[in-house]
Amino acid sequence: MNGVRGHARVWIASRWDSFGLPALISILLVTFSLLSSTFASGFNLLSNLAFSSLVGIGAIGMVFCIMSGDFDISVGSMSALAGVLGASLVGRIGGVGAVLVTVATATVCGFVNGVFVTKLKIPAFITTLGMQYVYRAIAYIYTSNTPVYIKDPFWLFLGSGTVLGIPFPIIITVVCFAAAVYVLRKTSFGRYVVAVGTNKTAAMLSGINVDFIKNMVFVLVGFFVGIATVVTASYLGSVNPGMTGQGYEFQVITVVVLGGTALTGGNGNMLGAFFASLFLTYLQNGLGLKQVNSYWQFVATGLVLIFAVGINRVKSALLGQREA
Amino acid sequence: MKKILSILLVLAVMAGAAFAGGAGEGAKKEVTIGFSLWTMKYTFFQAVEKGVRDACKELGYKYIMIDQNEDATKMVNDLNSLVGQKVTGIVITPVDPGAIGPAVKKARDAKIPVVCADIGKTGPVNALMISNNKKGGEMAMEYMDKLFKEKGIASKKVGVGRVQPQYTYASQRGDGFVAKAKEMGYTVVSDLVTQPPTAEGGYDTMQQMLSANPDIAGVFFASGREAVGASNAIKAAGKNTLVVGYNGDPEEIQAMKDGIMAGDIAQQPYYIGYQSVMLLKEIFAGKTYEDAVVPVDVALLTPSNVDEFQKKVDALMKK
Amino acid sequence: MDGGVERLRTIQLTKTFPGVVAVDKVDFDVRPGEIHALVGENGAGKSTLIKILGGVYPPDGGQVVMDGREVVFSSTHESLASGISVIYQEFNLVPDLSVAENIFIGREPKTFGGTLVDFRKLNARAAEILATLEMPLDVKSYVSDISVAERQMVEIAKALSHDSRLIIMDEPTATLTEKEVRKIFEIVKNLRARGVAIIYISHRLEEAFELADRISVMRDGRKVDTRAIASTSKNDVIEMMVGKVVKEYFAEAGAREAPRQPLLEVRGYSVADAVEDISFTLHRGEILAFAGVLGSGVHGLLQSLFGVIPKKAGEVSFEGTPVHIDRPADAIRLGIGYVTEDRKNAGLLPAMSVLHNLTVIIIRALSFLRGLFIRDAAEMKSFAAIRARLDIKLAGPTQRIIFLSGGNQQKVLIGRTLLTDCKALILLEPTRGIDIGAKAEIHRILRELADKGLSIILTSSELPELVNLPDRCIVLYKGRKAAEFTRATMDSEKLVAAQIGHTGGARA
Amino acid sequence: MIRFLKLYEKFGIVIFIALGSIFLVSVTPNFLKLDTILNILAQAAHGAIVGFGMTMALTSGGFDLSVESIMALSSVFMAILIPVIGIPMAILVSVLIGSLVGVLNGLIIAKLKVNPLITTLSTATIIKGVALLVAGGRMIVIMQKRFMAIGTGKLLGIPVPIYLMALFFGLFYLVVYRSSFGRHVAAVGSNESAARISGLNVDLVKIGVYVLVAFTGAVASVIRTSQALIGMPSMSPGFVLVVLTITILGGTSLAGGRGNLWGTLLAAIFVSMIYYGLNLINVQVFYQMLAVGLVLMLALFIEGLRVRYLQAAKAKGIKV
Repeated sequence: MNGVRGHARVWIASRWDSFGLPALISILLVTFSLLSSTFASGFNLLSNLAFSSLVGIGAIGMVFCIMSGDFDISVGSMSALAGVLGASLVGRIGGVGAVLVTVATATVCGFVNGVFVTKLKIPAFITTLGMQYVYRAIAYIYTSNTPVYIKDPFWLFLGSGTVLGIPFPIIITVVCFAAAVYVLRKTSFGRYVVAVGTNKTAAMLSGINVDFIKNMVFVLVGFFVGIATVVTASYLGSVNPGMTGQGYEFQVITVVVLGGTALTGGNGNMLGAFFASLFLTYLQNGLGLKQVNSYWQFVATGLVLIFAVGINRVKSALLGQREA
Repeated sequence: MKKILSILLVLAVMAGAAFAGGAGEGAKKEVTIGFSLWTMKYTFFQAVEKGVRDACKELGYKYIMIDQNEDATKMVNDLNSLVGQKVTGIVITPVDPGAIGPAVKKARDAKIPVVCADIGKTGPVNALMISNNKKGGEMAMEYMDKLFKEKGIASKKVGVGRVQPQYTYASQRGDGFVAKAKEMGYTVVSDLVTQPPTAEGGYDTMQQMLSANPDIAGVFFASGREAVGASNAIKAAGKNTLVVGYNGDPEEIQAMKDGIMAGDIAQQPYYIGYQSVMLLKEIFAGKTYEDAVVPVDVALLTPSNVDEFQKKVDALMKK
Repeated sequence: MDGGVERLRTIQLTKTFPGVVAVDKVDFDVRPGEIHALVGENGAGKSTLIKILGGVYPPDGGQVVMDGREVVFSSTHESLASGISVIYQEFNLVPDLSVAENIFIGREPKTFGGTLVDFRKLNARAAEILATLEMPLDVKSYVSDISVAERQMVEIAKALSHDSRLIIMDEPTATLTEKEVRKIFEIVKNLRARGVAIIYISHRLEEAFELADRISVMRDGRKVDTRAIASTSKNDVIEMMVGKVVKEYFAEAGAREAPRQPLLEVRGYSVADAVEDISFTLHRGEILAFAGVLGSGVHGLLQSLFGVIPKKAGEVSFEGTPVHIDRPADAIRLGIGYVTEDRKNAGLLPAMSVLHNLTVIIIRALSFLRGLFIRDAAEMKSFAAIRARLDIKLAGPTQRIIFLSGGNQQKVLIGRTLLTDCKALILLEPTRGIDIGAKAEIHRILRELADKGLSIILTSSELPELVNLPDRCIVLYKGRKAAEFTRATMDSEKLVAAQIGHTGGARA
Repeated sequence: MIRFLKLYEKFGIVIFIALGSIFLVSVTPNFLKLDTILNILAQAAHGAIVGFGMTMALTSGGFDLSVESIMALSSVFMAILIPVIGIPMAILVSVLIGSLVGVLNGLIIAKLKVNPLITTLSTATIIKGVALLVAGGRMIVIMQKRFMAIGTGKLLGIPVPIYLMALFFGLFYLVVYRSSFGRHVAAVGSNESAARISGLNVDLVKIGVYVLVAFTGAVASVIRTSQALIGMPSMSPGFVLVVLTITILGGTSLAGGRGNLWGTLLAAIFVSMIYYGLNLINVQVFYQMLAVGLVLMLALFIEGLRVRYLQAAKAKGIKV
C-alpha cells in the first residue's frame, strides 16, 4: 500500500475518531437548543449528562472487552445481582462496605465469565448468555423478589449528590473514563489488550499471555459494571432484582459500537463510547422534550445506530480493515 | 491532545447552549403539568394518559408528557428534567415505584407537588391515586364463588396467574385473591407467573394449570390480556373453567361479549389520570396532601353490565 | 511447433508488481496428454504465472492461447469455464461439506424440479470420478476429517468434474508421505493417459524427472529454457535454476575468524510431522541457515525451538545450561528472538502504530511499577534507536504499521525482537515478499548484527540468501539432515541438489 | 468413546430430556399424561420453528436478534388485514411482510457488510417502533374466531402446532441438508472465501438466510396470534433469548458451518418441558430461570470437554 495515500486515509479516519461524534453531538445540541429553550437550560444539560453516565460507566469495561475481540451480554443480570447483594448488606457492614461489596461482586461475576471463556474455550457470547439467566435468578432468590432500598447517605450521595452544583455521577464518570483512557494508552496492559484483539498469534509470539489478558478484560467488565451499579442504585434509591439492568447489555453494546469500537477487535475508541452515551441521551431527551411520539423514538434510535455503524464501516474501510 | 480538544468542543457548545437557553427559563407564567408515563405500549396506560391530557385541557394547563419506555433510570431522568423545567406539578405513573424516591424529593424541595397515578410510590409524594388492587383480587374471588354456586360447581380448586414478579404492586391482586380464597374455603392449587406477560403467555399458562388440575374450577389472571389468552386455552380444551381477568381493556370486554371470559375487574385508568390532575389543582389552591393514598375503586364487570361500561369508556376515550 | 498441437500457449506473457517484474515475456506451452514440469527457485515467477492462467491476476502484456483461441480471464470462474483448473497449495475446499459436495459445489445434480440436491446421483458421480482415478476415498466423509493427500485428490476430482482440459498443480506432493506421493503420481499419470494437459510445479527434481515429458525452468521471472526430459539431466536443470549467483560476501568471508564459543546446542531434536533427530550447535555471532523445500520440516523445527509448537524429543541447552522452552514467552525470557514468515497473520499488529508494534514486546520493561506507567521518553528512545539502526522509513512513530512497505514492516518485526536485546535470533523467510532493494538492505543489517555478536538462525527458500548470508548452512530433506555447507564448501548447485533430494554428485 | 461423542454431538440433548422426564414423572402424576405430552410438544412449536431459522443463521456464521419485532409486526398486520381480506390472504400477506424485514437485514449485512448482531439489534428497535405505529399502540382484537383453529385446534386429537412443527422440521431438514441452498449456507459459514472462489453468490446466500429466519418468525407469529386472538405490537418480549438458548442448547455452534436441526428440535421440546413441568409443580419462576441457566452452562461445559477430547484424539492421530 502506498505510504502517502495511506497516511492521508489515516488522517481522515483518525480525525473522525476524535471529532466525528463530538461534531454530531454539537450539531444535535445546537439544533435542539434552537427548538427548545428548556433543552438548552444548564440544568437539563447537566442532569442528562449525569444520566448518560449510568450507561457510560458500564460501557468502559465493554470497550476493553470488545477491543480484545470478545463480548459480554450478562452485564444486566450481573448488575442486578451485585446491586441487591451490596444493598442488602448496608445494615451490617455500612455504606462504604456495601458499595465495595457491590463492585467486588460484579468483578467476581466478570472473573467467572472470563474463566469459562479462556479455560473452557466456550465462546463469550454463549457463556454470558447462560450466566445471564443464572445471575438474575440468584438475585431474585436472594431477595425473594423484594426491592432493596438505599437509605445510606454515603451511597445516596454517589448517585444523587452534587459537588459545586455538578452531579456526582458526572465526576465518577470523568474519573472512570480518565482512568480507562490512561490504562489504555499508558499501561502495558492496555497495549496488550489491543495487541490480543488485533492479532492473537502475533501477541502470543511477542510473549503475551493471551488467556490471562482476556480473563482480566472480563474482570474489568465486571468492575465497571459494579461501579455503574453503585451509581444506578443510588440514582434510583433502590435495587430491584427484576428491574435493575433489564436490557442494560444492549444499551451498553450499542454505545460501545456507536462509539467506534469495531466488533472485530483491536480498533477501540474509549472516549467514543463516552460521546456515544451523550449522543443517545441527548437524542432521547430532545425528542422527548419536543413531545415526539415514543414509537417514532424507537425508529429514530435504530436508524441512528445503523447510520453510525455504517460510518464506522467507511472509516475502517479507509483504514484498510474489514469488519466481520 | 485531540481527545482534550474534542471534549472542550462539546463542553463549549454545551455552555453556549446553556447560556443561550438560560433566558428561556422561568419566563413561563402559565400552570404546567408534567406527566411521566410507564409506556404508551399498553391500553391501560394510554387511558391514563388520555385522562391527564383531558384534565389539563379542561383546566387550561400546559401539558408535557414523557414516556419512560419501561426504563426505571430514564424515568428518574425524566422526573429530574421536569423539575428542571420548573413545571407547576408532576403526575407520574412509575415503571418502578421503588425508584422514584430521590427524584420526588428533588421535586418537593423545588416546591413542585407530585401525584402518583397508580402503581405505587416511594419518597415524599403528595398523593397516590391507586386502584385497590387487593380489593380487586378479593372481588374476583367473591364473584367466582357466586358463579360456582349458581352453576353448581362443586370443585373447590382455584388458581391464579400473576404478572411478572418485578411488578410488585400488581402482586397484591394475586395476594388479595389468594387470601380471600383461603378465607372462603377454597384451595389455590396453582399460583404461577404468566410467561411471557402477554396473551399467548396466558394461553400457555392456562394449559399448564389444566394439566396440573383438570378439575380446576376457576382462575384469576392479574392482567387482562393474559386472561383472554387463558380463556382461549379453556375454550380450545373444551373445559368450563371460569376465568376472571383484571384491567377492563377492550380485548377483555370483547372476550366477555364472546362469552369465553366469566368476568373482569375493571380499573379506571382514565379516571385515575384525570383525578390526579384534579388533586394537583386542589394542591395549587392551597389544600395540603402529604403522602395521602387515594384508593380508586375497581368495578366488577360481568357479561350483563359490560356493554354500558364499554359505552362509558368509549365516551371518555373519544372526548 | 505449430499452434494446433498445444492445449495452452502463452506468448510474451508479462506481469509486473511495484518494484519487480514477476513474469517477464514468457513463452510457454503445454500439450494434450503431456505432463509439463515447471521448476525454479522461489521468486522465479512460477506462482505468478499460474495465477495469471488461473484468472487471479490479469497480465500486463502478452497473450494466453487455449486450444488455438486467445482467451482473457477477468475472474477465476472464466479460467475454470475455459477448461483450466488450478490446484493451489492452500486448497479451496469447504471443511464442513462432504467430499462429493465439495467436488460438485455450485453444480449439484438436482431432483424434484431442481429443488433438492440428488445426493444419490451426486455421490454416485463423485464416486465414479474417484473410481476412474482409483482414489480410495469415501465420498460421504467430511473434508475436515480427511488427510492432506486426500484433499489433494478431492481437488483433482473437482478439476475433472469441470472436465478441465488443463490442470495446473502447485507443489502437490510437498507435504505428503512417500506412499501418498506414489498414489498421487498414479493419478497424475492416469490423467495424462486421458489426454489431460498437466502443468506440474515441484521443488523435487526427481519427481519431475519421473513424471514429466518436458520440463521448463524459470529464473527471475524469465523462462530459461524448455527441454524434453529425455534430452536433459538433473544437473543441467539445476544449473539453469541457479544461474550465476553473485557471491558478494564471500570476499569478506576470509577475514572472518573461525568458530567462536557455542550459544545454543540442540541434540536429538524431533518434532511431530516435521523433523527427526536433528542436532546442531549455534555459535555466538554466527549466521546459521537451514535450507529445505516445503515438507523438509525446517519451519517446524524453528517454530518448535521458539516454543510455538511442542517438541517430540530432544535436549536444548542455551549458554551451556539445559533449558525448557514450552511457550514463546520462555524463549524471549532466555534471549531468543523470532521473526515469523507469515508477516500478515502472525507478525503485524494491524490496529497499532509502528511505535507500538515495535515496543509491545518490552513495554513492561519500558514502564515504572511493572507496566503501570509507560515512560514515553524511554519508549521513544528505544524506538529512535531501532529506527536509526535499521533505518526504517516512515512518516512518524504514530503511523499505522499497515501503511508501511513490506520491507519496512519486516524491519519493524526484526526491530521488535532486537529490543529484547536477544542473544539469538530466529528468522523465517526474512525477505519474503520484499523488493530487491530492501532485500539487500536487510541482508546487510543481519550481517552487521552478527558481526556485533548476535547469533542468527534463518531459513529461506531463496537461493542467494542461502548462499551469501550464512556462515554455515544445514540442508534438511524430508525431516532429516541431508547436507551441511560451510562458507568454504558452499556450492549453490550442490545446495539446490541437496534441497531437492538429488544426492547424486552434482558437478563441483 | 469417539462414536459415542459423535452421537452426543447430534442427540446429546436426549439425555437431558430423559433425566428431566424421570425427575418430573417421579414428582407429579400429571406429567405422564397424553394431554400434558401433547401440550408440551405444542408449546415447543413456535420456539422450534424460529429455532430452525436461527439454526440456519448460525450455520451461515450469522445471527438474528430481530425475530421478536418481526413477530410483533406480522401479528399486527394479521389482526388488521383479517377483516379486510380474509384469513388466508391476511396470513399470506403478513408472513410476506415479516419476511421482507429479513430482506432488509440481509441487504444490510451482505451488502453494507455491517456486523449481523448490530444490524439485527438496530432493525429490531426500528421494527418494534413500526409495529407500534401501525397498530397505533393498541392491542387489536381479532373477531374472526375461526382463526383460532391454527394455534389451538386439533387434528385427529393432535394440536395443529405440532403438525406445523413437524412440517417445518421436514421442510428445514430438506432445505438445510438436502437442498443446494442449504449446502451453500453451510459452505459460506464454513469457509466463505472458498465458497466465493467455488463460484457461489455469497451475498445472495446470506440474504436468503435472513429472509428464512424472518419467515420462521412470521410463521411463529401466526401460531401465537391465533392463540391470543389479538394482534400485539409488543409480542412475546424476551422470546429471542429463548430461541438463542434453544439453538445453542441444540448444539449448533456460533462458529458456523454445521447446524444441528435435530438438536434444535429436541432442545425446543426440552425447554418447553422444563417450563411446563416446573409449572405443573408450582416451582417459583426464579428457580425455573436458574434451571434453564444451569442446564445451558452444563451443556456448554460438556460440549467444551467433548471438543477438547476429540482434539486430543485427533492430535494422537486417531481418526475421528
